[in-house]
Amino acid sequence: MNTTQKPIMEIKDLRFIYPGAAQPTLKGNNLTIYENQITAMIGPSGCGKSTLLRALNRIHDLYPGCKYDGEILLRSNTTGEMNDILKLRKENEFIKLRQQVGMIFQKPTPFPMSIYDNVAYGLRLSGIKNKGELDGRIEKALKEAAIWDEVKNRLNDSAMGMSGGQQQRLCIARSVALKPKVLLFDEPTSALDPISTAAIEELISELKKDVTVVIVTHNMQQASRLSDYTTFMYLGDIIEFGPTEEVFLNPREKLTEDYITGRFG
Amino acid sequence: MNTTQKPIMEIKDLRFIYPGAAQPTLKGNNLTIYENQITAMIGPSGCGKSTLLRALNRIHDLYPGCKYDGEILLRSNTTGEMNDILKLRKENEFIKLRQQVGMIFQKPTPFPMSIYDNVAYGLRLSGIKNKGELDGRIEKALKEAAIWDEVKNRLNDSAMGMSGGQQQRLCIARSVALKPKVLLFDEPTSALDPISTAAIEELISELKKDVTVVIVTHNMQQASRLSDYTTFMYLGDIIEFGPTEEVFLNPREKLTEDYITGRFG
Amino acid sequence: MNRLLLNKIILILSTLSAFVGIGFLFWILVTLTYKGVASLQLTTFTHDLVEGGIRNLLVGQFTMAGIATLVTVPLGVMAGIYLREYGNATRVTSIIRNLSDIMTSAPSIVIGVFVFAFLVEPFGTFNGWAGAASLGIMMLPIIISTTDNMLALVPKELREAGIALGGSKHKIILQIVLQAAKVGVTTGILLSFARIIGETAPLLFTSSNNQFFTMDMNSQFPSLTVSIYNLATYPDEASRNLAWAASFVLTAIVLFINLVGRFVTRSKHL
Amino acid sequence: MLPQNIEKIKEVRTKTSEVLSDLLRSQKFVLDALEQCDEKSYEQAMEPIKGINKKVEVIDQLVVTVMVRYSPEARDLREMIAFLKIASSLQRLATNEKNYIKNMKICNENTEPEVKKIILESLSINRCTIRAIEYAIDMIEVTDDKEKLREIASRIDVEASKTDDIYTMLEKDVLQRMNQEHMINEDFVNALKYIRKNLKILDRLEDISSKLIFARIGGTL
Amino acid sequence: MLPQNIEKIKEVRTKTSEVLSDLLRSQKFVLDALEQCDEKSYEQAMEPIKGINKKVEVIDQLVVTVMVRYSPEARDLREMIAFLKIASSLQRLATNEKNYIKNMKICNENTEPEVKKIILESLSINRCTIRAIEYAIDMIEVTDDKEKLREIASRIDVEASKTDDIYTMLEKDVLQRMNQEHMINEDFVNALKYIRKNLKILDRLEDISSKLIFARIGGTL
Amino acid sequence: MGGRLFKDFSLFSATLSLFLLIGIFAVLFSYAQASLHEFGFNFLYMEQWEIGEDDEGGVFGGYIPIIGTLLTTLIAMVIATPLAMGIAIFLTEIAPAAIIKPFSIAIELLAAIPSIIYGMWGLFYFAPIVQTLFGGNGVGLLTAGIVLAIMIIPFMAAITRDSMNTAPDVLKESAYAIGATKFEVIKDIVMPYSKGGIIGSVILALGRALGETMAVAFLIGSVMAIPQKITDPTTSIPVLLANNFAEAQDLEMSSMYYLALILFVVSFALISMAKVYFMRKR
Ligand SMILES: Nc1ncnc2c1ncn2[C@@H]1O[C@H](COP(=O)(O)OP(=O)(O)OP(=O)(O)O)[C@@H](O)[C@H]1O
Ligand SMILES: Nc1ncnc2c1ncn2[C@@H]1O[C@H](COP(=O)(O)OP(=O)(O)OP(=O)(O)O)[C@@H](O)[C@H]1O
Ligand SMILES: [Mg+2]
Ligand SMILES: [Mg+2]
Ligand SMILES: O=P([O-])([O-])[O-]
Repeated sequence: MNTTQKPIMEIKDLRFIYPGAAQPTLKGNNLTIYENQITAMIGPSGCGKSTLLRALNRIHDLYPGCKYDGEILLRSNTTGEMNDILKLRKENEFIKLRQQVGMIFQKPTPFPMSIYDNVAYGLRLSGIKNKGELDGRIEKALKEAAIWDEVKNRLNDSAMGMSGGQQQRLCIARSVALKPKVLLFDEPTSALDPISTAAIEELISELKKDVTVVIVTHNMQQASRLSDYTTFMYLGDIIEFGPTEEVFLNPREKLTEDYITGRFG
Repeated sequence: MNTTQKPIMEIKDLRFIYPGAAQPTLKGNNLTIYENQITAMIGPSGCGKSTLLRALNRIHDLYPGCKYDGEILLRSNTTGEMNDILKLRKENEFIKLRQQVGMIFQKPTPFPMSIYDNVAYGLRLSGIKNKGELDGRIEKALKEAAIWDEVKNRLNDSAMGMSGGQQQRLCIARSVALKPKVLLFDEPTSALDPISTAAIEELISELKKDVTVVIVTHNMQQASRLSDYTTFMYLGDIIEFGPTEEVFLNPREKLTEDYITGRFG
Repeated sequence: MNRLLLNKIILILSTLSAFVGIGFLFWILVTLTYKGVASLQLTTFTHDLVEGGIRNLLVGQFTMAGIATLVTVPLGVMAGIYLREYGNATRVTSIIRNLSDIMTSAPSIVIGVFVFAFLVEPFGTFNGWAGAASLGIMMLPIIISTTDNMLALVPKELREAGIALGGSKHKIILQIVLQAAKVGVTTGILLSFARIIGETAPLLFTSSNNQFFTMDMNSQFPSLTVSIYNLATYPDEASRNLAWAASFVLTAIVLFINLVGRFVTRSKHL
Repeated sequence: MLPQNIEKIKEVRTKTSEVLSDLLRSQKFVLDALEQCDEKSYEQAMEPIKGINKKVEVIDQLVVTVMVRYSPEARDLREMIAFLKIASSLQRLATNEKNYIKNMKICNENTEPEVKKIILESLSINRCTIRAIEYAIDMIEVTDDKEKLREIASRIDVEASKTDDIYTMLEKDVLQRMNQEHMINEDFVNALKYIRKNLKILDRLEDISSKLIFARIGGTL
Repeated sequence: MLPQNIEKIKEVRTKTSEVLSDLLRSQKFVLDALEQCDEKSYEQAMEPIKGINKKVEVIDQLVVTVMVRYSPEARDLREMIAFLKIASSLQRLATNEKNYIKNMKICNENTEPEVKKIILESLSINRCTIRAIEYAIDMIEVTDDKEKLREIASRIDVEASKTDDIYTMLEKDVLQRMNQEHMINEDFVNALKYIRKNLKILDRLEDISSKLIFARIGGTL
Repeated sequence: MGGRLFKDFSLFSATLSLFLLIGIFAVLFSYAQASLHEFGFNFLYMEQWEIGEDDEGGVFGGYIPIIGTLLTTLIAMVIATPLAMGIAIFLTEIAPAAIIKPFSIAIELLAAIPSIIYGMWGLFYFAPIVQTLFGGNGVGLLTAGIVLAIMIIPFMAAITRDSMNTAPDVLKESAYAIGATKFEVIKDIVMPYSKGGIIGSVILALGRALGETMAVAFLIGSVMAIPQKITDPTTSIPVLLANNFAEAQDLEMSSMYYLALILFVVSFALISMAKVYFMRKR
């Protein structure tokens, strides 16, 4: 962990209120996401991990009435400036944001189409129509997601017939194909068996060469072995943030330590 | 782990075939379950852990057409003899068996009735009608399941309104109330958050004073911290069985070692 | 042991009732087939009612049901989409959803009465449009609620995954959510078609019936079901036999569509 | 956290305390022996450290068990690693102690009075060692109070530097005397050398204290 | 298992190998020095062991990292614990080596020929040590082949017992000679004592080999 | 933008069904005005249905069709409910796996057969049997009730089975695991668990029976008379509408609308109730 790491996203005093909720779910969080690093979020159920993660590509805004306060800065590719994504309003701005900040969910979400089309889908949305270019990008993405060998002979089969672990890797390929800057994972392996889990973890740790990863996980071992930075959240607050080894070996806060050593609650 | 441990169940050359299946799911397993010990079963998904567990109280027989081969011996309370439970045929024999060998499932299964009635249900079935005796047994069971304090003031509320962890402990209380000799757990915490999980684990390790526990788990850490004996299964075979510490520190089989160290498949 | 005996008795009774139920099905189907096949002739399909055939009736019934379907399906599917995708569980959405559910089970005769009031009475004559309209009104809520229910089965993560890839909402609805629910929605449409094709009550005084072959929707329109009702009550054997034949054909069509729907659902993986 | 786990961790602490107590007893016997030049006491001093190797093995095994069964994290992990390291130090401590006792047998009725005097003077080092061991035992008990831990650790350091000072003075003294008498007395030199063993013991104790700080407060090993 | 984890475990092995190689170089220099009575070589021999303490700290830290981040089990856990223990042994090895070199400086141009002869004879012990270190390094490389591991371990044991025999012979020799000449030559006694340091090094190497057996084959620590 | 248009069209479609419902209610209500005005709530228990001189005015009371509707429905429910429960229990808890599938399909097909077929079958095959067993002239309350029962049984059984199937296997297994018998599991676990769904399905079937036209039209006899015996012919609201609506005039027509309104409101209420139960299922 050297010191040349560059922030790619910065969360400043972020408050978030779900529509109709009396209390804010996030209460003024500050966090820096470093480029090409894996940042894990851990914490007890309901502490707001998913809420924070889902703010990072504003997927919350699918449902009306969510209130944000504070700033979420994302570094621009072109200018290198940090722009506040909470300022976005128009649908095509959102679309651009989400192409840069992709997301993978707990349950694999293959679209009901062929394997090929699953990966092609996002590419087509982003305006790529040329068959040759599509083929190339799709092969590359599937290779990056370490699933090419398993599917190359059945690209036209339905994606629904794959195993859970394969589906999850396909979803990763689908996101990766868009060359996002940041990938958000919300408990990507909690629906998978240990062997598929290992494959996904390996894949994620490979991915960080090209993208920045933020991962929410219930599994502390997973956070500790996979991530470079770890954030511990509790009741809507970020209690501790630091290099993973520090957080797991020398947590600064008693709350973090109690959680990590299983003496919580 | 001293040498005075007495077997309470013994599985001998057990083969099991699901109705309509071409291949046996269990292919001649041998295993000894020791009294007042916790025996964990681990192994990759689909290796037959649940199948073996569910043979131990013949819950398979709810669905017609299952074929057993071999012996499953259970020590009799009265005579101390080991009787083959695969010889049972009559419904009331099954009922008696299941009262001796209880079962707790992955998802909590509170019955759609009050907390009190949930625990009373099994007791009433077993013929206890006297209100005073019921009250006493129920309080005792709820205490043993470490949930008395949380529910004593709302025994007449519906059990459906409790949290997942509480529901699971209620289910344990319900089984414990019948004073079973053996309790079978099929991934009892995989639907729970880490904090509820810790509470259930503590409870199980308390329970072993009074009952013998067999637990299937996907979580190897759980098996290693909770159990006295561990069985590793693979493709319907028991690959290794021994004291937990031995299995996790010095596994005899390479397959076991690979699985435990996450180098599997 | 008392519990065990009680257990036995109840189980036997349940089994018995199941066989009674299935017995009736057999009884109905067997008599229907027996009478129907016996009364069927080649001319039954090639002649119109006036000549002792059901050609015009089949065409009329399918025309009305077909028009109803063509109009209702887009409306119903779009309504279902609104309820599930845009409505966002607001009060209005849930009111519409509930009322539409209730409409599903509204007595068919009342719908006939309603349509009569504004499509027959004002024009002074029974007409095919009125028949199609009453069938459409019967069909609409069914399609709305199946679409709604099928869309509800699509995991919300699938939509979010689409959005997270940079799709706009209506594209995701059309290209992914509807795709995922395709089989269910199609089955729903098929089944609701099977349901209205066998309806009689709403047609009695909307389309009424016509002995002759016609495609003129502005006049009384031939209906298979209404004809069955009429024929069955005629005293002559020939009419009754034709009624049996028509019933057999109708039942065969309905059951066939149902079985197809079932088959489609089974092969769900695209 | 499962109670059995906490039990096991406590057992590791207790066993380590026990070994330190053994050393303490041994040190006290040696002190007695040297003060009274009582040869029997040397034997007594050897007694408690005989079992230490076995006990250290037990500690190692306990730590392994905790690691295998409970995959400890954070504070628990630091503690287990620290105790594994401490176990190695304890073994060294026992060896040093044994050597010291063996060597100090030179101090008996036949010992030259001058040498005896030096040895008697060196006994303040032993007293420091005894105090330091006592502190180390105390430290194992303190699991949460960081202030207190740091305070005890600094007391151990104080004892260690006191012994350094004492030794330096002793050495100067001896050299001066040898200078005055223009001769090199082998016995003097040896006595100094044996006394230095005691300094090593204090070194190890400082080591143990720093491992305990790692266990309880954190940092790097 | 994540590749980073495997990397880290390999790094622990490599670092341990490195330290052993340092010791090996040092031993070889000492051997040269003693064979040729070349004082400069002593300095050279000191060089490689200077950095060992630092390197051992790095090993410790790596093991801690693996433990924190990967919660290893079974073979991996055994290996990490073994290397933590080995790290402690390496420190001791380095100390022994240092002492040995310091003491062996007695062997220079001015050394009495008789003593020199004993020392030269003792050099077969050094050769055994060198071989044993080489074996230990080999052993670290062998991760899967249990037969080979046991074989190498037994070779280390052989070297250790050979040195014991050699030393016993040397001692008998010296005593005989002193008996014949009816005098106690301090230099002889000291030379023997210093040579014994080398035996300690072999002791430690046996220790390391048994820890590696634990890591790779299992059993108790 | 396409998105906007898409959304607006979907909103339009959704409100359409709302307007339809309101429209039906408004039409029925306004056309029933004349009768409502003339007879008010007395309509409910007036027995006469007499057309006045020269087709002018007349006295119209809904008592007979209302009673006929209620009685046929009552008979149907009394017969259908236990049988449907039995079938549902058989399908969820008793039938061996191999039978469940074909049996369920059969039951569902039975539910899909158009009502007019039941009517015809009932008229030609069932009425004679009722006549020989219970007397009367074949058509009448009892025949209509029984055939209505046969018609709603598969419907009720199918929904009840679906509700019962929502009781998770593990829940049942955990009851077996503490020594319950099959009947006890059904009674204490499955039924309470799916209580809402079962009650809902009964009410829904009730609503169906009330509004059923064709099956009853063949069998009830269509006589404007109060039945004295269970085998007597009478009429019901839907049947009266089916047979006489198109020819009715003025006040009679309005009274028919009044009847339709009553039917509509009652079934609306029943179905709403059923929905509440379905929603309370868990
Ligand atoms: N759509 C919503 N509307 C209102 N409140 C919500 C919504 N989603 C979540 N919450 C609340 O926000 C809080 C944080 O939820 P969130 O899903 O972020 O937790 P989490 O840390 O991801 O938990 P888990 O580990 O269970 O996924 C919870 O108290 C939850 O009840
Ligand atoms: N009812 C059944 N009929 C036929 N085969 C079955 C049935 N249930 C399970 N199997 C098969 O038996 C094998 C073992 O299943 P089992 O549920 O015992 O595995 P498991 O070890 O418990 O796996 P998991 O960890 O996923 O729960 C699997 O291959 C599975 O497909
Ligand atoms: Mg979450
Ligand atoms: Mg299982
Ligand atoms: O109302 P019907 O079902 O008889 O048309």
